[in-house]
Amino acid sequence: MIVTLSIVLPFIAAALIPFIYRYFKNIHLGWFVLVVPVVLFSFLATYIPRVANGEVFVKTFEWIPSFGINITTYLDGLSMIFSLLITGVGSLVILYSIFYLSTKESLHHFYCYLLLFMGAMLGVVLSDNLMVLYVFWELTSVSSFLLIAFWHHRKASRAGARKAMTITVSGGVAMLAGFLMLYVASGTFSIREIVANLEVVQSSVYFVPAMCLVLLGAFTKSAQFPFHIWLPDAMEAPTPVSAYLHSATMVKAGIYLVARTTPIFGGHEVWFWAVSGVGLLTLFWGSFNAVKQFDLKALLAYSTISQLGLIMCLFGLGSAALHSGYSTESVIYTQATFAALFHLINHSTFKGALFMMVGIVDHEVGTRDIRRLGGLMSLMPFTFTIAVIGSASMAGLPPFNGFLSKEMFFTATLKITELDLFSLNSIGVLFPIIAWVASIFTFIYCVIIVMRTFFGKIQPDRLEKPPHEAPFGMLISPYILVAFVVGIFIFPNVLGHYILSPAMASIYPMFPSVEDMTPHIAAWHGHINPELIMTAGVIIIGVLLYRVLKKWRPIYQLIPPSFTLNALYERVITSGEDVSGRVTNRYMNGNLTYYFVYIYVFFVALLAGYMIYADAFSWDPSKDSVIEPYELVLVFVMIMAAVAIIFAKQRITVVLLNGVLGYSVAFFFVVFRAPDLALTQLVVESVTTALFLLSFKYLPKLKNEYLPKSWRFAKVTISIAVGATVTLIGLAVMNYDRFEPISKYFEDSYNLAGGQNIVNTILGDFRAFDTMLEVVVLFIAGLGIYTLIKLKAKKGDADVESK
Amino acid sequence: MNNIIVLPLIVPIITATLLVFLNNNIKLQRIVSLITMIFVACISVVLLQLIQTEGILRLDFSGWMPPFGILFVADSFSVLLVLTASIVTAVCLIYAFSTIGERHEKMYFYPFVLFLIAGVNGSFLTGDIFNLFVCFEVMLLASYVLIALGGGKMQLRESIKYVLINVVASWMFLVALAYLYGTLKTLNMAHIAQRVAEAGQDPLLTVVSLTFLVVFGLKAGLLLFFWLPGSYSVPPTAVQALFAALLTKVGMYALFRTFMLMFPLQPEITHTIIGVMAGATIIAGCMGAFAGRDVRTIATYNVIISVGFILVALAVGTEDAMAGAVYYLVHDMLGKALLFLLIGTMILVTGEVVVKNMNGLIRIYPLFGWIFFIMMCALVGIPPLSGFIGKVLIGQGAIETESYVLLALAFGSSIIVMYSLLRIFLASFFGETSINEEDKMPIPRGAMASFIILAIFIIGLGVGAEGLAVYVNDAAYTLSNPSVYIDAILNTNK
Amino acid sequence: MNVNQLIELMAALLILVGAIVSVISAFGMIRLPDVYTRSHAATKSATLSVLLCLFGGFVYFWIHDGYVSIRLILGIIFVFITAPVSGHLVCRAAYRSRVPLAEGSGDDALNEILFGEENIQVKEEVEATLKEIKE
Amino acid sequence: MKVNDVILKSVVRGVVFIVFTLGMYLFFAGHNAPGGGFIGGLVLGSGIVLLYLTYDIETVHKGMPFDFKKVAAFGVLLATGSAIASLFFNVPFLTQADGYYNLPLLGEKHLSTVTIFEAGVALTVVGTLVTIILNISEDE
Amino acid sequence: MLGQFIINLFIATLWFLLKDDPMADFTTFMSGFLVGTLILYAMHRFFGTQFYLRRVLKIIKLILLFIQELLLSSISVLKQVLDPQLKITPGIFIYETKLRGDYQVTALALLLTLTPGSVVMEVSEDNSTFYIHAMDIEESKETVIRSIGKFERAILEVTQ
Amino acid sequence: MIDLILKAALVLFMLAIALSLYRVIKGPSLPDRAIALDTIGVNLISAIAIVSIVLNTKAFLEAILILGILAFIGTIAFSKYIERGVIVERKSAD
Amino acid sequence: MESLMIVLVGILVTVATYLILSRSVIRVIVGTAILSHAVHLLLLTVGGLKKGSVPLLGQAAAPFTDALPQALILTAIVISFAVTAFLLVLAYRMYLMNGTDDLEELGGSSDE
Ligand code: NA
Ligand code: NA
Repeated sequence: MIVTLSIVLPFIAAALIPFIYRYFKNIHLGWFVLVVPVVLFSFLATYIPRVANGEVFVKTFEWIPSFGINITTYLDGLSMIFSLLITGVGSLVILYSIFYLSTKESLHHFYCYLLLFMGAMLGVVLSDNLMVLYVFWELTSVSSFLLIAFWHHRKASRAGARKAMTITVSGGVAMLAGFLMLYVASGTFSIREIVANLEVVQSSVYFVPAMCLVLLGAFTKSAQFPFHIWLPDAMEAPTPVSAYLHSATMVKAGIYLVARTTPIFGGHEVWFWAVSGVGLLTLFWGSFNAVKQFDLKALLAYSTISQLGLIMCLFGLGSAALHSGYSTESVIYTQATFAALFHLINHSTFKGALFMMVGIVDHEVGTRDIRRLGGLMSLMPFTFTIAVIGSASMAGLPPFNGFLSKEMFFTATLKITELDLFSLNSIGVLFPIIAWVASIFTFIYCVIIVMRTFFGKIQPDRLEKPPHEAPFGMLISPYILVAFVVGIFIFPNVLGHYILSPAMASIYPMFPSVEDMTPHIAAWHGHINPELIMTAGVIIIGVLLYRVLKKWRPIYQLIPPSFTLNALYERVITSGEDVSGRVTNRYMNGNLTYYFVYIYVFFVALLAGYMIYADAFSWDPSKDSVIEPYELVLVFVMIMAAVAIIFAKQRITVVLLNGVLGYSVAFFFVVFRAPDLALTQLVVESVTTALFLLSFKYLPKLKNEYLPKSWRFAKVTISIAVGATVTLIGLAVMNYDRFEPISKYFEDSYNLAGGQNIVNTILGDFRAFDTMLEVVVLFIAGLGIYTLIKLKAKKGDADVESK
Repeated sequence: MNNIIVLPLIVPIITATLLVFLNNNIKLQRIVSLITMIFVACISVVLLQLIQTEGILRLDFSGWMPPFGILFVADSFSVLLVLTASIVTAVCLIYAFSTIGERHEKMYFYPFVLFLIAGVNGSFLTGDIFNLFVCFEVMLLASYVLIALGGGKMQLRESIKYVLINVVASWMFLVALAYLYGTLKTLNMAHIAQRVAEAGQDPLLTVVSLTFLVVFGLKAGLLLFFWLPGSYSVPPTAVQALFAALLTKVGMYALFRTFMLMFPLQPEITHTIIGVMAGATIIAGCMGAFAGRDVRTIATYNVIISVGFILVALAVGTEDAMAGAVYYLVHDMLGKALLFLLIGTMILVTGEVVVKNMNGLIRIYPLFGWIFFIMMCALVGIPPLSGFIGKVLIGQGAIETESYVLLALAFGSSIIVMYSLLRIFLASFFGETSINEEDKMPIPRGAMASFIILAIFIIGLGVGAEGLAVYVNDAAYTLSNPSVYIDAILNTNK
Repeated sequence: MNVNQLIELMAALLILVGAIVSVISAFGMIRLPDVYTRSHAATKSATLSVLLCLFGGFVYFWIHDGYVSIRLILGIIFVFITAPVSGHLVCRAAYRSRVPLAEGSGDDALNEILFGEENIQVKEEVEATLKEIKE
Repeated sequence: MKVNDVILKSVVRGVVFIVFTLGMYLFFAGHNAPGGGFIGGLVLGSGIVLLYLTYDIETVHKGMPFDFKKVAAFGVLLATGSAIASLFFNVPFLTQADGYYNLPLLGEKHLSTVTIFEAGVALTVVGTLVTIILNISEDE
Repeated sequence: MLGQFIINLFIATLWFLLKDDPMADFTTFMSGFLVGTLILYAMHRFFGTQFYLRRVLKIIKLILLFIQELLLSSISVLKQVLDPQLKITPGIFIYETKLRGDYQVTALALLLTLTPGSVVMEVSEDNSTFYIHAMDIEESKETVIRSIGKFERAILEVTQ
Repeated sequence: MIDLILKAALVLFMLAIALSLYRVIKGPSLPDRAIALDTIGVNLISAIAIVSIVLNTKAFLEAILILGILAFIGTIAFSKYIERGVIVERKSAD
Repeated sequence: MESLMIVLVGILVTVATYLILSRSVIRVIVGTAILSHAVHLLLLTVGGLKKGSVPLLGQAAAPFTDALPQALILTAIVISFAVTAFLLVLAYRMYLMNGTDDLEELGGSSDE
């Protein structure tokens, strides 16, 4: 219940924002907002011990029970990590934002979106029902969109927002499809229930497709290669947002999803390769690209991508443990997962700090371009400290928490090569190699952050403002984070025991012993192990490469700008738009004749096509009534008249010939015993002809229609095809006499309806409703004609609405 | 005997006719027409309740037993659509009050709208295939007039195309009816279903059903949507919204009835063809929406996309998909009406139609902008708004039948929907403002009211989806079990 | 063959005569040189044929069924009265729309009275119109 | 020389009564013989059109000062009204009542609400037909 | 006179129609006609003219004249049509009539139109002059002018 | 016998219609076409009368009268169209 | 006769389709008019031709020809008349406003 409230609280707060904003103009809105995450964090923190004891908190509220969609909140170890991150980092970010954003900004929008996001994010991690999870998932995309576009007067903000929304929502849609497959396979939307009945899901045809689709959702959200391209553009958002959404929380929703669904999919080869492979690739690609960035925030964005790849990769490696079920051997591989969770937290701390640092720099000097920065160390010593600690941790140096998790990462990559599974013993060696290379790049860009910003010469003329240290308030949050960076290094096992272990239990619910899966974290293992050597190598080679950065930087130019993923994305979009536009304009050219051609071609292709395919044609003239000679002559007259219409050059001839046809039809009504029809047809035909004549006063004369030969041929072909189709089906229909007509009933019309004219009793009684509506049709037409003529637009009569 | 069933058709007709005598009293016309629509909506609610307690209701006109007479049949599916149509119409009327202008109002605007809705409601309710044709014609005639109302140059140009295509479509309908009567010798839909079942839907009957597919495909904009973009962009906004909400829905309704009730026995042929058509429709709609630069173009192609989307459900044909289709139909009527009202208002206040020529509207019209945003999210299917549950259920159906291509197209289309609407939102609502606060043209109150009402419905339908679930499930059950319908018509003696 | 049958046969023959007259007059419609002469064929012979036919029918029903059809009588009267009016109207219209008399026609007493003053001025116009009508 | 329509006018003056009578006849005959509201209405409408053709709008309007679109609307009301009357008698919509009534002067007559319905149909047809033709003719 | 006859005719028709009896036949109509005649006779003084039946004979005579002309003219047209030579000289000529009343002029015009080889094309505004198209102007002009006097007399007899 | 005669007559009437159709198609002038159409109408009257006899029904006798009326109205309309371009005049000419 | 009628219907439809594919609105409208003739004949034919007498109880003896298609055609005739009338007026109003009745010239998307 209270867990549920923690989802609802941010939404309620968001709803109250406008009122608070209106009545407390003098106080920074952030102070009110800050209450929410702080309260939630403290409250969640009280649950830590119980969750650590393996308790879970479940509560269900019915939403759409008819379709199995209920709001089930579920707090376990995994949710706990994320909830704490969301509320904890959330508190710090809001605190930071109070100093970062001036009251001139439309804060009520900002905090409203931020609270929406917070609620949505909590919803994602606390929901058990896949559909509800999806609801909140999309809501995070939407609120992220709004936050990125916060300064929507800037074109780049809008573009970034659009890209982020497009990619993440696309992924979300794929994920939805995956969830639905899980539902169809398992019959439930509840993750717990699915996990409880794994065999059903795993044996269904939907298993692998569902897995891939869910991963698509996770990868897009967590900015995994090649979907990462939205994240650098999302840096257009205010820095607190970048720190919060695009580094600490939202992008980790994908990670959460992978962790959450590991019990379902983990252990499958596809899952292993997809998650760890994509993670590894992302790790490398992000770090490699971070080095070339000039904008500090862009650098951090690529760094985030890289780090997310690292975590993802670890989850992939950890899933191998599930392949063969629980055993002492398989437990070893769970350590990768443990490392993932550990790094997840570490990353939030140092990356949050770094983002805030960049925000401070940006805020105080007005630029984030490292080519314009430099020498700020003496002017901004506190900020410098943050940068050094954060970067060092990110680079994987002791005595910071990043060192610990990075070591564990190396361990995991090395371990995995020993596994005799998924052909890992051959190509598995790529894992440690790529991980190591990526770490070198990571090291380099960490050095860049510190050196280029704080060392070297200061260039005051290239800065927007004279640099000075940030106000105290802005430093609080990063310092708290930095404290964690250091604190976790010192007391990693507290975290391991209370936070990480319970989460391990959630990821490996079928593994009985949590203790086995909780390794002892230590900075020094008492001997020099390969991981340590790798780290040393990273530092040495990193420093070397940084020194000669200018020499090898041109390799980034080797990939022409038009070949980057971003360019590819843009090109797909623009050429997609271009092609779509051209295709659409080509066939939707406004020319009615073309439309008719499409319709007729479809008509013929479908009906004649199926007639032939199904061999439905049959013809039996033996049951036909006799043909009298005069009927034959009349048929001949009609055909002549009809054909003559085509060649008629004067409109009056056309109309008169149509009249001939109409009169002939009337005569057929006579011959075929339909007196009422004959009467009506005669009058209607005459009136129609009269109407033609009347309107000819306003219509132009017929022109000779020049037609190219091919077009004329096409017209003739289509016309004959349509006529032939109608005839073919008609003949077959005539030969179909399985049923008695219902009209026998009407032959008792005198007794039933008191009339001797059967047709008239049908019209006036049996089917009087048709007649009534037909009268209405006639009336509408009459009134419509009156309106068209009498109430027409006058020249210069400007319409309110027309443009 | 349930005379109440005929009220959604007859009341609008009678009030429309009466309004012809009151042409100069515009205020009275407004009030009467609005009250009529509210009344019809109330009647639909009552009917919906009645159906839950008494099962499918029918009204045999003049008391002639089916299959001989004409009858109206009210099941959850049809009445839900009637209800939504009435609500949408009422809202569009409210919008029209403040925007359409006296000149249009004196052109019998309200009577024509009422005739339109009468035709629409009749099409939903009728249980007789020929009467369906007649109801279509009532609706079409009214739409012919409404599209040309005002007689602008472009309007007339597009309306003649619209009318001509529909005349050909109506002709095809009659051809289909001729084939139908030539083979099955009956017109009552339940009786048709019964006879088709009796004959085992042999190839010729399938041909007949395909003829109907062409006809209703044309009306629904299923693949044969060529009439739609032009004709949806020229009439006054309120009319555009009505068209977008109602016209294609009637065709879709007829398709559901044709292939779920009357000719359901050759799904591997008919439903496959529908699936291909729906897929192609989605693709074409997406291309149009993707490339669109004119707000109206984007909106109309969005209509086409949703047609394909909903008919994926028909192609899939499972009970889940039916439920999804019903939800989505209701959602789409509300959502598309709102989309067109909003877009029309954008054009009204800026005088521009191209996305990039409008900027920063949200600064001047914040509420307007946010409603657009909500509408956009709803049309994309972002939960918990109205498009969500329908999308989920249709997707579920597609998965159950392993129709992955359709699933991909349907779900993929929502990305294009989002992209295209996002284009409008980002370019026109966000960005710098080009209009001064002083020069701004106020959005009429009535227009705002109509947006808010629709937005509330859209949110309500999403959040409160459970509220409709009983009816939707009933509708889906009836759709996927034709015998329920047939029994209610032919095997009971009331 | 009794008297009734004989009368019925006579009626049928009357109809046949009407049919023959009709064909001949239709043939006249093709053969005669201009619209005015053709209108003679239409207004007179065709009218005669229909009157013969209707009268035949009237007699037939009277004799065969003892049924005196007012509708047929009315029809006869109607055609009888209106046919010449039709002829008159069409000829007048033709003339006023300047459909020329056939080549080799004799006097044209109407030309001067109707078009006298305009004849010269609008001669070219007339020719244009004629062209259009004739194409 | 001005057109002298004396022949046409004189003949039409007589002929138009035949047309009207036929129209009325067809209207009433419909239930048992060919005819009915539609055809009756069409013929009556044709008769009015004949008058318009022969004379002119002003002249005819003097003789028949109706707003024909309201005539049509009235027709629709009559047709729908006769149908909706059934609602008040708790019988299915559109149920027609009929019976034999002894009327003064006319003797025993078969009267049916169908006749009211058909009258509505006929009026609509007449009204619409004339509205259409008049409006097109008057357009400029 | 014509008025009286038409009224009588309508009374008869009404009578016939009001019978609305499947057995109704010509005798019903005749009885209606008879009733009408009686009514009219009783009232003919109100019309200020003589009782119309007196004219009936003359009318019948006129009608016979009509029929005769129709037959003759048709035969002449048919002859011309079937003549392989087709030797005709069509043309338009003028005829000045003594008649003035609308109905008189109309009746004459109808008769003339039914006359062999002639169609009345125009009537002058004062109803005085007929412009007649002749199939073969040589032959028709004589025929027409010969018979026209006969027609005028017959019409006058009926209408005065 | 009678039946044969009647059917022969019907064929003849249809032939007459066919011939008139030629005039409708060929023209050359509008009045030609109008007359031809009128003739077709008149011939149809006869044809309907004959069919009524052949089918031995009185159901089509109204059609005869109606066709007569319509042919007449049609001819008036055509000739006015030809003569004045207007079928229904707003005001009387005088 | 039935087969012949169906063929006739097919020919009428062919002609109508050809006309509908014309550029001139007048031809297209005439095309639709012919379409309706064709479909009325089709409806009549599927009910069976000459299979019974005129459906008037008083005047003929059973079997009667199928009356239901006749009633349907009657409705269809009236509706098609209403539509044609409206269409004609619309066509000429359109012509007066747009200055052309050529569908090709009337092309162009609504975006202009
Ligand atoms: Na729509
Ligand atoms: Na038509």
